[in-house]
Amino acid sequence: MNKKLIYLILGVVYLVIIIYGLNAVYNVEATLRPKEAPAVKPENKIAIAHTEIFGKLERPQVIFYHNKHSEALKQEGCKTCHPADEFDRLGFDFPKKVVKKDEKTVMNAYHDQCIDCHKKKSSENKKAGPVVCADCHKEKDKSIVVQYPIFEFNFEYHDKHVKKLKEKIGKDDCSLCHHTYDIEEEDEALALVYEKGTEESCYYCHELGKKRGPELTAITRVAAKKGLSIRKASHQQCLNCHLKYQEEYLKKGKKEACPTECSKCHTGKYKTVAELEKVPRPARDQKEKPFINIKDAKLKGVTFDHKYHETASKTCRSCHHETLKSCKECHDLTGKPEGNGINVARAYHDVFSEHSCEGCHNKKKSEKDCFGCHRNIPIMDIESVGSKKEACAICHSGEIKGPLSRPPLSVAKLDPEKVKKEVTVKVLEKEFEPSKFPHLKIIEKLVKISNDSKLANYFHKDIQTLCEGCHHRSPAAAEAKKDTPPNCRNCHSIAYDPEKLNKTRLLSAYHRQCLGCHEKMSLEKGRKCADCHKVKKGGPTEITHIKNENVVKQNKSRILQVWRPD
Amino acid sequence: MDRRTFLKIIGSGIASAATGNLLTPGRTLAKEGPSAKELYGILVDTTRCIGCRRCEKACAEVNGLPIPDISEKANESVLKTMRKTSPTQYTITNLYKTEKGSFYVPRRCMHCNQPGCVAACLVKAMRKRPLGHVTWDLNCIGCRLCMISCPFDIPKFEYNKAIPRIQKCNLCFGRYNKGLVPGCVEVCPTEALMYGTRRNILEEGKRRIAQNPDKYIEHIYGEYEVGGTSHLYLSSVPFEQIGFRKDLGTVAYPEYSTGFLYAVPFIFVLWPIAMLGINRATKKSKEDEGHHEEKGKH
Amino acid sequence: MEELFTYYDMFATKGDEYLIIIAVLVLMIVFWKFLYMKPY
Amino acid sequence: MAGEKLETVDIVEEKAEGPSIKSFGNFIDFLKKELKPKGNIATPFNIISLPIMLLGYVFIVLRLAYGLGKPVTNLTQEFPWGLWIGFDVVTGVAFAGGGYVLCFIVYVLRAEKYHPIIRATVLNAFLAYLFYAGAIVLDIGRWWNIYNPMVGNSFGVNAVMFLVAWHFFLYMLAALIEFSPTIAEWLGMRRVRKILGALTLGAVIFGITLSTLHQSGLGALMMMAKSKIHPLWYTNFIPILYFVSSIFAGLSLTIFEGSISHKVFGPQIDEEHHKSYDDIVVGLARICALTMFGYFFLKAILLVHEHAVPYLDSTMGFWYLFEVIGFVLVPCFMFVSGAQQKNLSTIKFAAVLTIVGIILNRLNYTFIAYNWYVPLSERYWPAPMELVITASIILSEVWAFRWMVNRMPVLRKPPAWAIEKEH
Repeated sequence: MNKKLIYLILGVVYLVIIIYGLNAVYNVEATLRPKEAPAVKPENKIAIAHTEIFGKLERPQVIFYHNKHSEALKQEGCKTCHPADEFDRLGFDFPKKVVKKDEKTVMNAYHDQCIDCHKKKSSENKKAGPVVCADCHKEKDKSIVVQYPIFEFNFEYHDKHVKKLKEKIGKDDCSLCHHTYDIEEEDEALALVYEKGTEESCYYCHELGKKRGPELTAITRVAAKKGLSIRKASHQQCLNCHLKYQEEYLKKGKKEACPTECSKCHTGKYKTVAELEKVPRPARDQKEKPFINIKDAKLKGVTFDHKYHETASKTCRSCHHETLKSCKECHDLTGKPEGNGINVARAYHDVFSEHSCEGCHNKKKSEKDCFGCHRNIPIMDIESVGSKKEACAICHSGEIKGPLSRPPLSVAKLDPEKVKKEVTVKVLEKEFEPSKFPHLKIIEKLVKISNDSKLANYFHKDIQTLCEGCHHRSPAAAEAKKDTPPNCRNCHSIAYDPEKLNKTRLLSAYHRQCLGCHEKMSLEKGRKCADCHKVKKGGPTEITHIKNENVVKQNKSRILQVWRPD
Repeated sequence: MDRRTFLKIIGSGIASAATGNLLTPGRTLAKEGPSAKELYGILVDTTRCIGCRRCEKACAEVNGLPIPDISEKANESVLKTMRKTSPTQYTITNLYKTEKGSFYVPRRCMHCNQPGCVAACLVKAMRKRPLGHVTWDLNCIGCRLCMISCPFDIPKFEYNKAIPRIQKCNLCFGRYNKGLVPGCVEVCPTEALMYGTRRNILEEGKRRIAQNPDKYIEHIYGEYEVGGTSHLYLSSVPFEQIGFRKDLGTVAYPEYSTGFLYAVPFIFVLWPIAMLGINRATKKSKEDEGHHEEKGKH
Repeated sequence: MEELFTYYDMFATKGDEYLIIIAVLVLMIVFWKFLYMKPY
Repeated sequence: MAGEKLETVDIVEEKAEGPSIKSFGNFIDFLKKELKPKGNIATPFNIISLPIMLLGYVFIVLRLAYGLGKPVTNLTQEFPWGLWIGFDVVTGVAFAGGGYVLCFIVYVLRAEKYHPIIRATVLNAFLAYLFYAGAIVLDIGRWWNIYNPMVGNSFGVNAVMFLVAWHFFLYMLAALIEFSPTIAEWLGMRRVRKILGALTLGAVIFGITLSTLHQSGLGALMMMAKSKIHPLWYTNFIPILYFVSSIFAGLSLTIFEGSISHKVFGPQIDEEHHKSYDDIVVGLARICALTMFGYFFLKAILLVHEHAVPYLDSTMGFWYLFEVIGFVLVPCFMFVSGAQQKNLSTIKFAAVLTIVGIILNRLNYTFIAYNWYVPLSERYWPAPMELVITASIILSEVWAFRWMVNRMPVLRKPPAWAIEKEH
């Protein structure tokens, strides 16, 4: 009897599991999707995780509220938490002292310094922070990501600082921030020196991760030994100064003058080149228009408008990638070790480098105004065979020029016979009215764009250059009629040939040329069918002619459509 | 093009081999071999498709299916939803928004080189035609194993018909017999769809990748997937972002059922022998043999 | 470039399988004995 | 149930000497007589089953008129196969496995002990094929073409399905021949009985071979769904798993069915069979236990072999473990303990568990672990009509089974003349 009962219970249990299981299994898809971590905006919080030391964390990371602490410890000042060196300059790391970077020591260092202080406060029965694990290591903070946007000390800031400091101390003294490290000097205390005209970006020496040339590496190695990463160095440099003046100002009862809070500098807002164009660039007695002429180089020299390019870029580093020396000091005709074996030709012409002329110009060419045409034009690369060699002469003129700019192009001189005002395209005329192609208007637009940009204006030497944007692949040299570029139809056949797939047929040649350009130039007009095609009244509704008979028979036949068509 | 030339091109590799000889001697070798029976296919360049859905309309016309409305207004609303091919749509275009911009992806039967559906069909209603078209026939019994066996879920069944059919793209087999390219290719305004021998379209695809390495990812979907397909896809984002499965592997699907199919003859031969043997062996002794023999037949 | 080929040993699991087999054989003896044990 | 008893009693007397069929005419009369229900009709079983069956037939008509889709079935483009294939065909055939296993034991291994239940089991297998596998006619969309693979409206010899179809067909014949002596005895055709009897062994061996192939063949159908079946279930050895599982599935059903028919048709069964019955069941239980033991470890090995172990820690993983442990390992040990202490109720319960497990396993392959990644809205779940039709098919089979058992010497001793022959 009770055996029956057992079976009954067992059966019920199985039944329950089956139902529950089926339910779970049918909803499994919901669990397949991963959940993304909540991104919080860092208002002066600091996430303490040190995964580089601990790897996978046993307890959740700690979210540290810096403001609270700095408020609470106003009187005691920063030194209570941060170490200070012999010149009484604060090093902004925490905990004060970490003998060696292994899990145990780092953990203890943190725990000691935090908890001791908290304990002390509470013993002095002041408002004190937590002392229990879970109060700092909060489960809810587990997946929070606190990331400060990098701060960009652009020319505007630089200019401000120069002016402000000048009126403070009467003369401009770059040594307040800038310094170089004398690698020969034995005594480290004296090694840090300042000499006029050697001011450079902090990054050169303090960006530890980056690979450097021989002489800089020696210096960066020292910086690395002191753990002066760009992050630490700049915090030390800026904050020490800021805090000093901060105190003064506050004594004077002014509102705060210079930022000391994380979120004041790390705003995540960046100025564009255009916005910074007016700002004067730091003068370091650089030439305005140097004439670059390499000794016994094959090509003629190039006049380089350094002043213009200064305003065209955000930092010096975007060209002077290693030091503020001129290119040829490291890159010569054959390439020498300090130039990392890169010869001067490549230094200027490497299309894939951010620091070379070509590289930067190519980036410009792929901006929306230019890319419409330039998407089809092979990049001007000395390695590439495709590029037109006569283009070299545009830069390599060999004469020391005055203002580097051409007279603006104009459509005035164009012969209206040769250059049609409007072209009507008749492919697809069965379905649509022939579409009107505003040929001249387009040229005018292109001319305008070309004239507005200094770069374009300089390189597009005549209006024919612009024609090649659409009338591409026309071998100018071999053409009988020079100034009449070929029609599309001359190369692109109407028929579709499955044997020659790289030959675009006319229909798609038109669409890809027009649409491609309009898309790349992100023009709103001319992206929709109706912008070019007007549907023909009474035109055929069918766009194909021949059918697959037997399939049609299957699909259309009466008896197969029995009772319930979908 | 006119019919004769096209037939010439298709009919025998000789024509193409000749041109191959003249233009690029390097290609002669490649041209040899079974070029007379060479698979045809379509190269789909997802970076070129502009989502005009003309291929869908053409397909519907060519195969006598309900004609879709491809006016711009209709397209906007239609392309919002992710669609699958259906009994009334052999080809559909979907819009995928990725971090490299949004891409239109036309999908239809991939026409595998070794189709699972063909291997699965017990009446050869699904057939792989000599030049690659995978077509369906009326002697189908509707077991729907082809749908199970298709890695791309392409064959669609008309559940709501008393006399249903399997519906799928047939690479315009009828038009091909007339020497024409598939309807979708004929009307494609940007040559996002390109029809040709599989070798040629593969070459073309590789050419494009080689010439604009920053535009395309270095992978042609369908070159090796499920043993190679006649539809090849180019993309500028990883294929899983535009609705393709990357876990299908490169083994032709029929391969998976070989294990069983090869075993059948052996079992048929060995089992009976073994049975008879055992049956003999388990006989008791001589005298009461007959008795057992009889008893065995109850 | 998109996906790099990585080598993996197709028969990596064989070792474990053999271990299981051994376990099976051992267990089978026990099982057999158990199966034909006299009812207690 | 009382009705059945009444019914059977008078048959026993009447059947002592077989009917004498001289001409076709009186064969018809005989058939007419036999077709008439005997004894009480208004048994509870009939009262419940009849309406369900009739409803089912109505729905079948609907399906033929309106096609497979809604409202009749919930099949979609994602789930081409549902309950009808998954349960009726695949599972039904697995349950029919008892037929060939027992034939192997009795006719090939000559384990005479199991002789008394062989006829019932073979009949059961035969009807299972006839009805469950017959249900495929409903499921395939273009059913009027069903004969195509047979008549050679192009033979798809490359297809697994082709083999399965033919094996179904042939195995039905084989099973019919195996069973035919009983029919002959029923009709009292002595000579025919002798001839058919001579055919038995051949039919048995042929049948076993066929069963081996299509039991595994049903698994092989799923081989090309590699990308759709969850990696825990998909292996390259699905056919083997199907074959092995069909053994204990069939035997479990035999045990289950036996336990019922012993209640229902009690009076038909003679004393010695009654005595030997417990022993038989225990023997079957042992066989089940052994095969399940093997099956379980096959699963374990394949799990490792297919690098599927990591998947275990997931919803599907738990479902898988539940299937493998809850419905293979547990019943396996129940069989063992049942066999040890000759405890039939344990064995029967284990048999039921096994049956449920097999159903789950087969449904996993057809629609639970198949396309497991699609959202709930697109998942397949049997429609009420599907369920009713399935139920009516099963019930029809039971009716047919009962009808034949009541009239033919399936459980009861063969007529005297049939036995006399042998000595």
